[in-house]
Amino acid sequence: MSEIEQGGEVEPRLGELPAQQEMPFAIVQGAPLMALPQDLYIPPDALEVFLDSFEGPLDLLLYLIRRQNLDILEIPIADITDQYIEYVELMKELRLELAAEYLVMAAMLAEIKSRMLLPRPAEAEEEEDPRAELVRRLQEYERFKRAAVELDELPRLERDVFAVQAEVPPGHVRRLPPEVDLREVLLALRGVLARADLFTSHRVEREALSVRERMSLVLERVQAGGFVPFAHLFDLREGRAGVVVTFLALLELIKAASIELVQAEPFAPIHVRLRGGEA
Amino acid sequence: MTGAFGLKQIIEGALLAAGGPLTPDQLLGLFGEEERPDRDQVLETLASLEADYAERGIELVQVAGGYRVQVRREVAPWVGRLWEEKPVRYSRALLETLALIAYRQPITRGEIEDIRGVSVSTSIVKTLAEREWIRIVGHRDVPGRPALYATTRKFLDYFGLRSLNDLPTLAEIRDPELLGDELDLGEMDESPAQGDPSPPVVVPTPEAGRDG
Amino acid sequence: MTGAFGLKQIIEGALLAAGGPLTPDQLLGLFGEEERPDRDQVLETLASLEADYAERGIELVQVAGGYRVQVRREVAPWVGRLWEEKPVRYSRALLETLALIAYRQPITRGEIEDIRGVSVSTSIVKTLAEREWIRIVGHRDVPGRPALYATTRKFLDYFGLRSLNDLPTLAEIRDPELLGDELDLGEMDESPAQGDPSPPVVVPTPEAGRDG
Repeated sequence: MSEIEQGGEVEPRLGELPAQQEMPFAIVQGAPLMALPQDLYIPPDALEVFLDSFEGPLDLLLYLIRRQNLDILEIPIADITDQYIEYVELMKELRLELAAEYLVMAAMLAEIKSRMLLPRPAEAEEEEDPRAELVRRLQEYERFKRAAVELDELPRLERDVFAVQAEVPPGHVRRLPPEVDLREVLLALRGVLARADLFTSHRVEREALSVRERMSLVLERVQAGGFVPFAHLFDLREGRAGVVVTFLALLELIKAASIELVQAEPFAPIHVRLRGGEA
Repeated sequence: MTGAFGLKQIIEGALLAAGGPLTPDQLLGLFGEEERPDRDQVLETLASLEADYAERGIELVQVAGGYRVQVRREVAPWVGRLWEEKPVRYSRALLETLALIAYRQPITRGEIEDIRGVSVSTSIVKTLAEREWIRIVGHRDVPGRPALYATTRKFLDYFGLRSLNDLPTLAEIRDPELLGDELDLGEMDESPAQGDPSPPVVVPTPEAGRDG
Repeated sequence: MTGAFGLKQIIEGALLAAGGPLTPDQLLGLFGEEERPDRDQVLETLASLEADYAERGIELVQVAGGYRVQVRREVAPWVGRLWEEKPVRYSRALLETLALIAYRQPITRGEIEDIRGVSVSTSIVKTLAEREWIRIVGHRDVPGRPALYATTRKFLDYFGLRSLNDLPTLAEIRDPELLGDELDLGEMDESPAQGDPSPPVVVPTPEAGRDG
């Protein structure tokens, strides 16, 4: 029971708001106000802050019940309903943004109130108390309201405790290379394509990548140095298509001035070598 | 191992450098096969470090993600001044939403609203997701297929919890029907003794399992 | 100050939480005026901490920016393994460079820069070469003899390609239908419709057993 009381106590996290037992209705300039003001002037903003601090109709109802130290199981529904409606009217007057849920609750309270007034048929002892559903909801809400307060009180990082972070001397952190998805590479290329106009020509669009690949292979072969017989660059097992690819690659490389063809004399074997390279 | 510096120094160095919790397995993984201590030795070392820290500005705690060295609560008021910004204060609405997700997971937004009696703002759900305290673990198979929210390991680590079972016990619900008939309490479907005895546990999905 | 926890604990906590060096002045700044120690006390405390750490996995060192706690060199080789499991993602610049080498090989660094419109850092080329995804296949016969880069067999193997011809054409890459609009990193989002296609994975077992 005291547990639940505390739930109410911590309630609005604004220091000057109602606490315990005889909860003041509000605190105005340091002085607690114990009852709804009739003719007293209250600074509207103080009242607004107070009324605005309710998390909804259930929260407001709980406040009304706890304020009077009532047992949640024995709510004097008529009184509470009247008080609730007074508050809701007040909120309306102050033009607070009033969630529709407040009005739904007002209607529900009025209905319970009228059902309570009806005489209970003698035999129907097992009929549920009209307040039962409301009581269940209030308790259910209150336990989580309380749980939220307790959660907030748990020692947490960045407020109550802090992570430590000692540095490691340089040279000792070896990082594994990340995994890369081909899609990421292609998306990066799309980004380049959007920026560069180099690729706009249709020739490049249609260019077979196999030629590019072969250019690299040929370059690598001739890089070893010296002359490579022209014929050795062709692998006849690849068939006609493969031969064409190699031939196109050679033409591209010659055009790019990467390699040159050398022939000692007419009809002698042709050799390929790296341009400008004794490398 | 390396002269005066051995298992204890390596584990201490790792815990202090990691910037987050480490599991015993992660600690074991720091050693090559031929030098690897056994698990019990690691646990003993952890206990020994915990004792060493009793009078220091730091402490060793166990959270969901493993063992973590953290600056003690007792000195936090001073240490916190290192940073200009004050720690964030979360609204009641956010904390109540988080509490409902923690205790009632997996739960939909509509179910949270039913209990709180007011709507849950999108910005709250967004904040909780951005902090990686909650995540969507599925969808309820009803019209609209609302998302089901659950808390993450990061949530547990952040609040210094080893598991959801470490959460404070929920207050009990009293049934007006059973007032004055306390012997009957056992029949209530909400076990009154511990509130929610075992909140459902959500098996971490691959991306959630290895965040830290 | 707070019981058993005093100046030393606060300074230790601050040094370990700061994530970088702290000057004596910064340490003095943690205290309110009425409780502030004098500078000599702070320096004495630092000396005392340094002595405390003599046989620990960490040490207190003085660097240009002040005092810093770091993992001892002697245990750093083990502690450094902590990060082996958490690789950092590659930059967009690196992926673009790789894509251009794949599609325009053999290509020089200058040519890549011309297309990308920005310079290609040496570290990108180095990273790709270390991964053995690219290699130098020759040099362009122009002043400076710039290296010509091409992709490797390893590159093809890594991405599951039999040959470069398996790569989509440029026209296909431009087509938003084929690749989708942007990277979907599977992050948590709120949209219930496509947020998480997998069914809820809620298993009612106690969490205790699974700490990773």
